[in-house]
Amino acid sequence: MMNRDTSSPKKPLTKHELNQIWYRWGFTHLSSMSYEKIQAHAWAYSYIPFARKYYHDEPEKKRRLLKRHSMFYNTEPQTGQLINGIVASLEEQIALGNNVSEEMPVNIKATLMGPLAGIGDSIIQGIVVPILLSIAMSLASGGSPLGPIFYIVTYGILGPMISYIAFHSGYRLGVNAIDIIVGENSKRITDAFNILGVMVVGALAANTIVLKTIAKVPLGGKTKPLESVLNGIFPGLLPLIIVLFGWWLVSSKQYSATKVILILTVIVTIGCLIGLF
Amino acid sequence: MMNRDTSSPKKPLTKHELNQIWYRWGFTHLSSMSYEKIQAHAWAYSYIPFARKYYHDEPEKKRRLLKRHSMFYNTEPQTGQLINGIVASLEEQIALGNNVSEEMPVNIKATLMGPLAGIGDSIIQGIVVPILLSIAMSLASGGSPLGPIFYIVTYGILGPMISYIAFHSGYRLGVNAIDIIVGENSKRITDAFNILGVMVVGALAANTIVLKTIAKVPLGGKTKPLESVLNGIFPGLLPLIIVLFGWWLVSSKQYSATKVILILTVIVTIGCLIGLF
Amino acid sequence: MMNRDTSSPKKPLTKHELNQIWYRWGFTHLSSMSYEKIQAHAWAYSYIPFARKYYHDEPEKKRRLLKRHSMFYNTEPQTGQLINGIVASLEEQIALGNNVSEEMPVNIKATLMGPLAGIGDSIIQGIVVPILLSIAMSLASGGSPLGPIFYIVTYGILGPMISYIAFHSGYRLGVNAIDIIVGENSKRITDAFNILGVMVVGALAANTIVLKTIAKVPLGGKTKPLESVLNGIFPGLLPLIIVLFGWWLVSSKQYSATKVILILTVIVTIGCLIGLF
Amino acid sequence: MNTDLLFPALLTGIFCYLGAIETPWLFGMSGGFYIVGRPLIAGFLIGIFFGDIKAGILCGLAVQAVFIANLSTGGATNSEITYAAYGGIGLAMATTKNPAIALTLAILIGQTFGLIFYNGRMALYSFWNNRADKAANENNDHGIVLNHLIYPQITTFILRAVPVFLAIYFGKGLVNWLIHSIPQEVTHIIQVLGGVLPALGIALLMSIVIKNKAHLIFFMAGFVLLSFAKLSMIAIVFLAALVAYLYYYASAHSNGTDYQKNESSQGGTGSTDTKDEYEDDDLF
Amino acid sequence: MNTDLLFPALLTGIFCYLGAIETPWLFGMSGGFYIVGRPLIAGFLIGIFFGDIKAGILCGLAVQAVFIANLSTGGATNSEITYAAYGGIGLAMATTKNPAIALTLAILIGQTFGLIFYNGRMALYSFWNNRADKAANENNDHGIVLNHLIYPQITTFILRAVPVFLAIYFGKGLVNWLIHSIPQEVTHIIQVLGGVLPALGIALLMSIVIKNKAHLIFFMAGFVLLSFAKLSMIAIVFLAALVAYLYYYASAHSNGTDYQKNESSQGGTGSTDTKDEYEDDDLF
Amino acid sequence: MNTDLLFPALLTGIFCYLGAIETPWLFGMSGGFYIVGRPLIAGFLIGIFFGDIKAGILCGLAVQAVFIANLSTGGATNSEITYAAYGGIGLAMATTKNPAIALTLAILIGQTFGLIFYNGRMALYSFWNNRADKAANENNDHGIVLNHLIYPQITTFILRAVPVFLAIYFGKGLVNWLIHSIPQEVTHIIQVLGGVLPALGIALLMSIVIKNKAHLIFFMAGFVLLSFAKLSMIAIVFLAALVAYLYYYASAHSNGTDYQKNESSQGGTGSTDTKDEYEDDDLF
Ligand SMILES: OC[C@H]1O[C@H](O)[C@@H](O)[C@@H](O)[C@@H]1O
Ligand SMILES: OC[C@H]1O[C@H](O)[C@@H](O)[C@@H](O)[C@@H]1O
Ligand SMILES: OC[C@H]1O[C@H](O)[C@@H](O)[C@@H](O)[C@@H]1O
Repeated sequence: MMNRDTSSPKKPLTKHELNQIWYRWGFTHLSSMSYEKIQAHAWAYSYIPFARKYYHDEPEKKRRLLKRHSMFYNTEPQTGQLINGIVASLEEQIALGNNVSEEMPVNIKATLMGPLAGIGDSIIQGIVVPILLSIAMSLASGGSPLGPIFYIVTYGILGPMISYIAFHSGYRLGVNAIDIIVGENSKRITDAFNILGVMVVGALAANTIVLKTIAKVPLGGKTKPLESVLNGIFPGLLPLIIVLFGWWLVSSKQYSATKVILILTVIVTIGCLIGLF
Repeated sequence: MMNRDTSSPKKPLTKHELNQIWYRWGFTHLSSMSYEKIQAHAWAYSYIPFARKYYHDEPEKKRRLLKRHSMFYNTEPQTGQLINGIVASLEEQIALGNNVSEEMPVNIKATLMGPLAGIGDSIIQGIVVPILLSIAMSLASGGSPLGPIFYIVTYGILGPMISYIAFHSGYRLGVNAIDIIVGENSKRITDAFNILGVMVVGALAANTIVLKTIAKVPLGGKTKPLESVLNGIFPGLLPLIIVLFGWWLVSSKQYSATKVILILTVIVTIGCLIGLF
Repeated sequence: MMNRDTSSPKKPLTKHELNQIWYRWGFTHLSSMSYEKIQAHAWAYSYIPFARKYYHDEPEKKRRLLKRHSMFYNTEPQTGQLINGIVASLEEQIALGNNVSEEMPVNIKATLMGPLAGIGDSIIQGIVVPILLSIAMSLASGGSPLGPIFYIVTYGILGPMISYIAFHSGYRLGVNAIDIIVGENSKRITDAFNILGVMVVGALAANTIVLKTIAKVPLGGKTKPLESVLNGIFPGLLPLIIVLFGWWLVSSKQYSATKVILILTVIVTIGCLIGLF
Repeated sequence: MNTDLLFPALLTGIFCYLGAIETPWLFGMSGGFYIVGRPLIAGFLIGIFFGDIKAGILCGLAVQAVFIANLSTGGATNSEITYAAYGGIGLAMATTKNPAIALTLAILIGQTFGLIFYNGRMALYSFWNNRADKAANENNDHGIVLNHLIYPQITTFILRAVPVFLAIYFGKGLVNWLIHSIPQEVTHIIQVLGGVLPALGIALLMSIVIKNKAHLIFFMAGFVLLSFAKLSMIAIVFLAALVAYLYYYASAHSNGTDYQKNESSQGGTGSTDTKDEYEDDDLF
Repeated sequence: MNTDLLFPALLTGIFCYLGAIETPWLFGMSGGFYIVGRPLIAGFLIGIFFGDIKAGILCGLAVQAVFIANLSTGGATNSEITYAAYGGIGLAMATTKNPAIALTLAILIGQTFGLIFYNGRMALYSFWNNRADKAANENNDHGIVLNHLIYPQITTFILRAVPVFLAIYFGKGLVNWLIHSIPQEVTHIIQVLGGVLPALGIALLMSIVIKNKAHLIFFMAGFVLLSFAKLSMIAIVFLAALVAYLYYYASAHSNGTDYQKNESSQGGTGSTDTKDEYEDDDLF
Repeated sequence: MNTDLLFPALLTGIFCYLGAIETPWLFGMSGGFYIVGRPLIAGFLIGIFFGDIKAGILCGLAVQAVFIANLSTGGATNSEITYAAYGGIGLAMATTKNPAIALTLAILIGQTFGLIFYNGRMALYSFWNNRADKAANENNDHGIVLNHLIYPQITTFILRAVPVFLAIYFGKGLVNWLIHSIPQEVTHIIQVLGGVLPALGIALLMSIVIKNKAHLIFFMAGFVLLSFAKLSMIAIVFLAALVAYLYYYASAHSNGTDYQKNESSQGGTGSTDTKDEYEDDDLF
């Protein structure tokens, strides 16, 4: 063990060690989440083997490593592995004694976690999950297990895959990845994904919200169900009105979810009582 | 009354007086329309209460006011209220003795009436009215009063609303509104509305023109109705041909409506006589 | 005949002589095609009457004309008539003694044949022919002659028409046509046609590839045909997978058509044997 | 005196005045020309007057289809839609209540009689305009009211309500006789023509909105979405809005750069953001 | 002791822990929150535990619809979806197996009890965080493992598995009594509400993705493609991708020129080509 | 001598020559390769020759589907479609008239025999080319005619009409025997293969038109509009035209500003207008 002194050339990370950093974070990113630190300690935790490899006889360096990876941190944990990849490449440089300052990983984490949380959340929670779920729900109609199985398989592959690819791309590109993430082109891609998201959310609204009126309207002597009249003009008009109203409450009025639930309950109750729904 | 001399500070227009200018024009814009003056005198008429308020003891100013608002004028009367709003703010400035020349309202009317007639006519007559009517027509099928009632209610709200919003926006923005109307961005918006209009008109063509052939074609021994063959290739091909032909007559040949009616009548007559339609 | 000496003013091409150049190429462009020369000699052949008209007593000039039009040449023969038109105008200038060098036609042929082959092949073979054929095929279903007749008539008009218009546009524009063909705007138009082509090819894939599975899946006790399950999620999923696989073989793996046929045969055979298809 | 016909004919005449472009009483064009003046609404109202709403609406439908894209720009009109609607539907309701008859009469009246009266009135109004001018010049408020509002309205009431009333009240017999002499072939031609004539209105609309021949592509897309994809007009309006927005967006960026060129070129991204917010204000 | 209920209730409690956002065992959020935590999957699993998969999935479907667009951003959540799913569906499966009951219970649990426990736990965790911090400062690897992983997980296991188990095991009677006292009108209201509540999730999604009011045009297009054109979600995703690409492309060119301005302006076409290849790398 | 078969076989052989890519008589490729050479047309014609148009067209349909995207670029071809069509359909019509047989034979012939003859002929033609070159060099018009037109056409007539005629006339027995020995499983495989093989043609088309992987988005949109939205090819062409125009427009503006940069920058709007009119000329 004596030949592993600081002057001896340290070896780069093996594929296995790299993957260890990836899956340690992949498993425990939120396992100690509080509003105060959120994903902070998952970093320290995922760098323990790394610390043992490079700094087993340099306790001060190890301490600095663990400290700088115990600071507040939060991003979307799957797409966000890109940052973990970049940081892994930087920490490796630092450990190998190359000319990279120890502030670098800290700065990069602070700079990138915001943008990646934004784009990651819109894509994962705004687009991928709702779409897969709505397909699964249509497959599950009547109680068929095909629906849940479909979702388990597809997201079970997709989620870890995104995580894996993001991490290794980050590691491969290193700091060059930053340009890609915060650069002009990235803004354009994010905007485009937003457009995609908005259209999909529109379809989702039409697909999942159900509101039918049971009122009847007099039409030339006879009465006709209002619902079929509305359907002739604009199928899904009531769900559309409801969702636009909800959006207005949430975005313009800044109402909380619980408040909106209460308001919707009141509306539905009144509507039911006066024989509208 | 003596304290209302020219030196005394005049009061700005009240909400009521402003609305008076709006609805006097809103009601009578075309009530004395000739090709010579079209909407000219509706201006003078709508400024009578204004003239009485500000110039009741300055007859020369009042005369100039009424004169400059008796000149040829024409625009789309609903969207065009934007101009009336702008001019109202200018006339108020003039009346209050602020530094606005009396040519200003005249120039603004002359500059803006053209562009606003263009965009207003395309939107109202080219998009809004045909769409509402075609929905109303589908609701009215079989003779149901729902159709006309739908149209009366929707346009009855929309028309005056456009007029009201346009007027008050104009008044609020004053001359700044001009940039918005004749500026580069406005050209782009107008162009975009045109694209919208063109697509809607295409749909309208498919929706309202009906022409079916009753000819039969021999097909492998048996005969088959030509209409069902055409439907298999291109539903609505005959209406499409007719409307493109009509468009060519109108836009390239510059034929009048009556001439086109005659030509279509001849074609239909011949087609019927030879057993085509 | 003595008055037709070199000093006498030569007459420009008549409409008939021009059309002769067009149809001589239009008929025989590939009639002696080898990989070595492809459309080379069709040029010489189409300039024989021209040579007789202008150079009947200048054998050296005639020889140079025929030689420079016997060089390797290849483009899409219908859209490519644009080049023939341009060259006809240049050769006419040369023959009339105007200031055009004899290298000009040669250079223009060499410069333009590539771009025009590219855009021409994508439009004719990639868009026009497959679309017309797929309409014809749907008309022919059940064995109706309407299908083939439809194709014969439409392409029989379209093909020669493109050829004719291209030739005469080329002749009219002369060298100015080059800017249009290789200029920036042309690149944009080509790109746009490509987009059109890609979408149409996507539809074509869905329209012509047929692959259905006969496997059954167990679903809550009973079994259900897998095909109807797939159809509920993504109609045409199997054809899509097959075509994307084929595309990957062709474009990334650079496999030959015969190789791909063999691979597909193997896949289908195995699939049939294990009861999948 | 036929009192059964008197009141319906009278009301039809009066509404032919109330639906005119120059009528002020229903908030100008908004409630007059654009609502009461539409053949569909005319059919509904005349149906009420004649006590047969359903027949009225069916006649209104037939006439409306032809005039769906009726245009009045710069004071000029391609067909006098109000005379056409109230004259044609009114006479049809007084006789056979047949929509095809209503349509034929409407076209005949709209393109001949209607246009003549329309242009005649326009000419007459120059006279009142002249007097309104003089009133303005003389500071005579009352004169303006009389010559801009009162006299012109009396003029047009006479020119609209009276002839339409007379045509229906006294024309009934003649029209009845005509209808019964029409051979079946002609009825068929009229029916086919009723389907074809909306093409004129559409063609006129096209000549207004299509400013670039390449935009025929958008026309075809709209056509195809209805005829092939069987989408309704409303759905197509929303899809067309999407296309229009993309068009707007594509042009925006060009102008964005255009603009920045005249300014100093720092802060490209920042100024794009401003643009984005700007769009909001203008479009909604 | 009711062993029939014991194991299903126990398993439901355990999976309420396994589906939590802070659970590590199934590759973090990927397998936990995003899979086991979804009500549809919860319904499937609870169905297996209670020996009635079909009823479980039907309950899962009802609850999933309301929470389709559940959001957890920045650690904050709008409703505690995991308590809601396992508590609501679990209790319903232990009693009537009625989807509407599952839904009502899920909402009640998710918005009250669930949120309180969630935020309580978040507060508690600061305590472990503090200790993990100190461990890092002291180079104490083991301390990090304990305070980042072991202790917090024991905490949350107690806070999730235990109450859900108790609620199902002992709450069955109460819930049964409640269900039978609900008047039919209320059941109807709950049913209607179940259709309306997904609007909340959608509205929250909208407030995230719609950054410019004009983009409501895209929302409407998506809505219309489903409601009028009856396209499926998958088809719409592809069409939306096309629209997004056009949007991207339109913005690309603007920036293209922007960029070239700072460079020398030769080789405009060449640099566009580079751009094109660049697009590939980024998008796929 | 079997005269019943003689004339159909002869005509099929002759049309296999007339539909070849190198045939001049029907306005070159336009009427030859692109019309007579298409399997659908071949089926129609061979149906006429054999007196059973319907069966001919059904065979033509099966073969056409596989070769819908047949390509000939730069003189090279991926399968000899004309031999395939006339050989395959001809032999099938002479025997069972079964479309699946026609398809199998067409593929076998097109990919082996056909490609060999095609490339063999291409090689032979170099000989005539050489002589045509010399003729040009010697100012020998007649030599050009002979070596560009007459001799090559005789060559190809021999290489196409003769073997196809012989194959049908004398191959009938062999093919009949083969057909009856094919086990049912193989027939099934051939049928499935017939549905799958068009994928090759499409894949080749894709490799031509898709120049940027991101453009797969447009491919998917086209696919989805047909498979999900059930639109017809024609409708999709028009919608694709709209998309292409938006793409063109978005690129236009970029270049618009590009261009203006080299000019003086006054009159931005004016020059855009010119652009617009320019578009017209180019696109139509
Ligand atoms: O064109 C502007 C305007 O002109 C006249 O006032 C009338 O024809 C209106 O219908 C039109 O809107
Ligand atoms: O917003 C980023 C990120 O914040 C927290 O970690 C959680 O709410 C995650 O679900 C979310 O993705
Ligand atoms: O590629 C250009 C051109 O090359 C050859 O002439 C043939 O393959 C044609 O089909 C093709 O159009």
